[in-house]
Amino acid sequence: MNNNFRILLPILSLAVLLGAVFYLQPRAMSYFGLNLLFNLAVPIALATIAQMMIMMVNDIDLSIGTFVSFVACVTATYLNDTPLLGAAILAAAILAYAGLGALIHVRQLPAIVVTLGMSFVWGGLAVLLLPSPGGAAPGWIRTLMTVKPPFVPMAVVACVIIAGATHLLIMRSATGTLLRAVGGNMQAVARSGWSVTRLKAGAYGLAGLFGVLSGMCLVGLTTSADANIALRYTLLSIAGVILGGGEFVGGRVSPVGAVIGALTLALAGSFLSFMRLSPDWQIGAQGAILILVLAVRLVFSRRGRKWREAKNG
Amino acid sequence: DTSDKRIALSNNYAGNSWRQAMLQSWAKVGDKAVEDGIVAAADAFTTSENQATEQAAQIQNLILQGYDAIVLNAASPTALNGAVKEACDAGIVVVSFDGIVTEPCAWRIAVDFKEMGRQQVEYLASRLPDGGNLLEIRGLAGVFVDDEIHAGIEQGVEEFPQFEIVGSVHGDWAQDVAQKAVAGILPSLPEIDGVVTQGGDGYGAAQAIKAAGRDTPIIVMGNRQDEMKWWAEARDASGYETLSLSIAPGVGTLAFWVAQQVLDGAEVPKDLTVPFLTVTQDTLDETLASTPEGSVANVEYSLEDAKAVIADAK
Amino acid sequence: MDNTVVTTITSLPKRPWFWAFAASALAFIATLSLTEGGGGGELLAAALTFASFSAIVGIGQMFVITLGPGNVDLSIPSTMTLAGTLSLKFMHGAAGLVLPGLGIALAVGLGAGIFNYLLIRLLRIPPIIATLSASFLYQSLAIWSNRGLRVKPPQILADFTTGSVAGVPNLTILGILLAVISWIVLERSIFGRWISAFGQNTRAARLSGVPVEAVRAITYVSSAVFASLTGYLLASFSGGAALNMGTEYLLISIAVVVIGGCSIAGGNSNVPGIWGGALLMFLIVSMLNSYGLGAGVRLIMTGTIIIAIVAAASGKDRSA
Amino acid sequence: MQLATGTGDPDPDVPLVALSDARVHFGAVRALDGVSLTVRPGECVGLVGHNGAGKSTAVNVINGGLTPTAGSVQYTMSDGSTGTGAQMARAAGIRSVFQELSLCPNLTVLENLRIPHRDLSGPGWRKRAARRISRTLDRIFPGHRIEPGMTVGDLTLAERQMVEIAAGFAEGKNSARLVILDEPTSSLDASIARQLLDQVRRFCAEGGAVIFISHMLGEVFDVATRIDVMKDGKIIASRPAGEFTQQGLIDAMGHVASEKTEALVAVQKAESFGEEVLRTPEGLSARRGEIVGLAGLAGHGQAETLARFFMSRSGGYGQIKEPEVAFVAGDRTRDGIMPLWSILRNLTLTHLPGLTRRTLVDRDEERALADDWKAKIGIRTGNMDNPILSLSGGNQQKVLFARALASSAPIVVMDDPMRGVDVGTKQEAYDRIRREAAAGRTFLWYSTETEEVCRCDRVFVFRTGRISAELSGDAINEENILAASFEMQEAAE
Ligand SMILES: Nc1ncnc2c1ncn2[C@@H]1O[C@H](COP(=O)(O)OP(=O)(O)OP(=O)(O)O)[C@@H](O)[C@H]1O
Ligand SMILES: Nc1ncnc2c1ncn2[C@@H]1O[C@H](COP(=O)(O)OP(=O)(O)OP(=O)(O)O)[C@@H](O)[C@H]1O
Ligand SMILES: [Mg+2]
Ligand SMILES: [Mg+2]
Repeated sequence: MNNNFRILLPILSLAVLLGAVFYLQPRAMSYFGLNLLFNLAVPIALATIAQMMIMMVNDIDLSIGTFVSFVACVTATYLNDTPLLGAAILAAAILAYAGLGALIHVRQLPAIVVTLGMSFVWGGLAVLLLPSPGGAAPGWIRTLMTVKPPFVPMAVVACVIIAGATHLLIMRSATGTLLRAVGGNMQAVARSGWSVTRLKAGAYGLAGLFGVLSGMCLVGLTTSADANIALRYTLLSIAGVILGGGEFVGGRVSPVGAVIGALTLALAGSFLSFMRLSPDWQIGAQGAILILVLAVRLVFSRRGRKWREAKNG
Repeated sequence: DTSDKRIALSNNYAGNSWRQAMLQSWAKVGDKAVEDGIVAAADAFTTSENQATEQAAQIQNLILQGYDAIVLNAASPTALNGAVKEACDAGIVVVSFDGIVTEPCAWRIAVDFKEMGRQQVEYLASRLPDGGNLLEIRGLAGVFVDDEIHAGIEQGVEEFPQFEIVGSVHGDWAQDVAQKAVAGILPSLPEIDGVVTQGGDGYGAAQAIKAAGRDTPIIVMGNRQDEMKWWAEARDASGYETLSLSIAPGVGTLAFWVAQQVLDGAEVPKDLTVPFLTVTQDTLDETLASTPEGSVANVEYSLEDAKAVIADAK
Repeated sequence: MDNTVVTTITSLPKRPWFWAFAASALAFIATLSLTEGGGGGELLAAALTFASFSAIVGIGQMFVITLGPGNVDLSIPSTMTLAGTLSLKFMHGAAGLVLPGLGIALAVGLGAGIFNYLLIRLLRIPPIIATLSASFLYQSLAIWSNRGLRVKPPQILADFTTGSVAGVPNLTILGILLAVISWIVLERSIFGRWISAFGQNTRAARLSGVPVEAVRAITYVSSAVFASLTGYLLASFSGGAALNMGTEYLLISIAVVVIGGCSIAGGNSNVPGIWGGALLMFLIVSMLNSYGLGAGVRLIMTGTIIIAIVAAASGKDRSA
Repeated sequence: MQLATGTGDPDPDVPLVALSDARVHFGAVRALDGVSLTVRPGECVGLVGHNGAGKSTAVNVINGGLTPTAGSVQYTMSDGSTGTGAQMARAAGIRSVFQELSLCPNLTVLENLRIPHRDLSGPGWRKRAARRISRTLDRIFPGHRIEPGMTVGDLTLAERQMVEIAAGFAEGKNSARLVILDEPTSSLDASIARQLLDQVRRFCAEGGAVIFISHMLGEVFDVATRIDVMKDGKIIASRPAGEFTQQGLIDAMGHVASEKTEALVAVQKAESFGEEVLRTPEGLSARRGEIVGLAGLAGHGQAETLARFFMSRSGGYGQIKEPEVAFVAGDRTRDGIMPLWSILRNLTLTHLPGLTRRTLVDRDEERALADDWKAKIGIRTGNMDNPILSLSGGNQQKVLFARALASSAPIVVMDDPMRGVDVGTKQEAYDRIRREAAAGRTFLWYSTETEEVCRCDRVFVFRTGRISAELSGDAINEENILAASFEMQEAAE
């Protein structure tokens, strides 16, 4: 019950924002328009899912932005020039993520520090790979990202697939349940004989995997990479998870919400440019709109709280 | 006739004086053009962080809004190619300047950043024929402009082998970052004879060197008013001489006129170059007088200037 | 007597801040080994000066981070920029206005802190997003108010921020003073207990009579005030406010807190570690620059060193 | 319906688990100091002892969660083979219901079953899990209102405890053969506790075994076939339940339970109370020096009423030297404990303003206060600077008690404060409450134990979030309370 309610808010925010965008710019209400509105949200959605995997086990990842940048650099160079080597590097990066998860748990390190440190490391590797912007997207990724399915644009299809697949994986599957349990009550999981180290490594590994997908998607859209290409994703992804109804601790996350949160963030940017504000205030308006979207939630979460209070007496 | 055409400026960063001067020049020239009925709109759009992804989204939104031309200072020469291609496919004229894009369908108003780096060393060679030790202050790692200017400086050092770069730091094009980085590396460096910069970091370097109690070397400046003022004061006090060079923020207005010309049906080559703005010992007072306090030396371009630049390129 | 000295020394590595200072010392020595010991005084003075800025914002950030998961102040950079911009514009180089200028800067901090808190409290926006959103507004305000024009600070203020007493930079004295006060507040005062209780279990704190809302409000306000003070000092120190002057302090403020050994789960803070972290962040970059390493390698090494320090410092038992 | 009690017919002579001379040391603390114990099929072992005696530690050793420093633990599988270690313990069908709840509040009831029941995976696991848990819940707690799809965080404490108990008894790949219940009834009201006791008896009758830990000796006598008494890490007596008397048991545990207590319980005359000091919108009221009880079935709004009252009398924005109310939490981890702090700091938190001189905490005075209360209430620790989490559950609860009583607040709100406190300590606490009340303090006391409620001067019975009866004087008795709590349900049935 409660879970369903949690997901209603993000959906509502998105719907309101989409309505506003359509009102300001009716042209957006088309196959072409929807694709333009949402296609750059696909890599953000993937990065948000990656962040969600980490937040699911009560950690936070400050390196996802630089990691996606690093992946983008690998994709635009090695994966394009020597696909096998490129794939091996990306696989190693995922393993590195999993290893970090294990290390963080075994040595009881604060994840925020380790990932902060890793953000420098990934950033450094990216700069080494591409000191200057360049590289090229492998053709197949480019094709995949620009394919035009009938009726519904690729961006929307991709978001639905991402949301659906991760929902099945995290919310429905037995393994996903265990992963969320680590966030809810790690001790209980350990007491039942599960290896929390392995589970944490798994969650981090999944984050790495979705980070890799995000980077590849991004290059598919931009056609080339640079070392700073996705720095913003760190904050965007955290904001996306929260907008989607996730919480920092307690394993309370929602993959569908996360994807919707990412879409909302992307849409908020578009909404602003349709408003044609003075450049002085365009940056401030980004803040204002975030505040507004979250304030809309307030009305509903107030009601939600009352409802819960009434229920629990 | 372009009186019903709408032109948009897509800018990826507003967080420094250079970009602010650029936006102001744009507003000044653009508003005038709208008033005069030359174009229907000249709107400026800016994103918060210097990020290609955000700018790509912005360009896509501009496409949706149906602008006829997009003037672009790009966050990345390549990472926007996808969005730029989409714009071209939608029949929109794309003109990039300062931060140019490599997508062939777009126009480029380029500054020879490499030459800007090389000339700094050349100037130092004219001042210090015996050569000496150089400190290089770079910009933001991984950004095109930084790499280009750096390459130019390296080329200059090759050309004038009497110079050696003994230290290199990243100042991220921010005064305080440069000051901090220079202060950190100075203690381990020998005597410095010259400082080569990327613009806007000279004042910070001068401060750090002064704080370390060293003699001020020849610091190549970047046209910031505070730098030039410092330079003028040092000149009056002790005859300090140096050179200052940077790209003028007003280049955006040149791009505006180029876009207007393309929309007007004029035949414009895809690649145009503009000279960067150089301030020498002789022009210092004059430039300083015309630069608002705390801003950047600037020139704005007119339709005639644009036509001249186009004609030159043919 | 001897015994206590020995136990103090052997228990040093267990102190969370020990490793930050140890690593700073190593970086310092490594840098100087390039010049066979020359320039040590210079490097130390520079480190102390620049670490002061990071330390002051770091202290504010620490107050916030101690409140527990999800509490981070992302508006520090833009608060710095806004405070620097408005106060320098107001003073416009006039020596007589130094104190009113400081007042303006602090008022900016106060306002920003209260605004952040209201977003968190009234609109119930998670702090990370509230401060992020607010930071955009502050940045716009700064742009709107002065368009990035660099106004020179009054000479007397510039002299103060770059000056020193008996070889110790004024800024460092100020930074240490603030650190000592914060340390007393956190360790000895009732307010420190309350922050710590808030960070461990907000609900239980409330039920134990802790005025949690006041604690949270004061915490966010002090973070913003520390940021605005730093903005004022930094702008005066570097010859004017720039729109991007705070940018790098976003990561630095978080880094010095966590490197210094503040438990990120909240409820535990550690003031000396802030200075350790601040010195380290400066000295690492100086060392790697001095060795002529490129940006890529430098970033990688910085990250590795940060991780190595927490790995070394993480005795499993960190309770206060 | 058939209960899951393992396969084949259990041989009552082969012990399910055998502990021999197990020792566990935490630093200087000898939590277990040479414990030998065997549990056979069909047995229900009642494990009793004072707070910190080592009961929970023994549980953790038996279920394999803790490896003893010395001694051995051996399990016998249903096929007769033996083994050691946590994995073997699981394979042998050893299940635990822990004192500190070990559910994940973010998961649903059925998802929580997935954690201990490792065989739940693959397609259709949700359906199987839902069936498994609801079948067990129906069987043990008929009339419960728990759906498998409910999120655990939304359940009341009692409901959570029920889920956990059900998970312990539910069938699975390795069906339950020994279920360890560590204070399972501490947050259950009487009727549900009775359902649980019935289940334990049934389970043992069908060949299962149970270790039952409780401070409510009545319950232990009710179900146990054998009672083991622990004291300071040792088992000091182990006899069939019939050979103990309640008093004998208390004596064996080493507490001097005073006969005088009954006298102290004597209810004061209404006239002797002071003026009315509180009245809530729900209709709850209390006078100075009065002990007001809140009764009713668990989860009918008592805790919420208390919390609301507390919030209304204490501010989020300011605290004065003399707080109006102090709170004693029942749900320790959620509402009470500061996990990173020492015992000392946990104890003095509420009274801090009184210990503060010019905003600085007077540490000598703080220590004096803490030492004073350590002695008064008997907190079993060598050093008040030890972390709070090193205390046993009952001792943590004492610290929370002391936290509130040490303050100068004229009203003390207690949310089931005796949860997990041993008999002797309880007795002392009752005395203390009585004395404080006589000195003019007012107590609002919610308890799941009718016996405790009966000690109050006035009782409000709650049903579905409302006050259904106000009892005072002789009217306060189990019958009336039960009648008022059940009225509607009975009418409905
Ligand atoms: N953060 C940045 N990212 C990308 N390009 C930048 C950035 N900052 C400046 N540039 C580019 O560097 C060139 C020169 O601008 P510069 O940075 O020197 O001005 P500035 O230093 O920011 O001015 P000031 O320091 O006075 O605010 C321009 O091409 C500009 O677009
Ligand atoms: N992790 C630990 N670290 C240090 N001491 C511990 C730890 N766990 C338990 N102890 C100590 O071991 C002793 C036995 O604790 P245990 O929890 O087994 O008691 P208990 O009999 O279950 O008490 P209660 O009835 O209060 O739950 C106590 O003195 C306790 O303080
Ligand atoms: Mg600059
Ligand atoms: Mg126990």
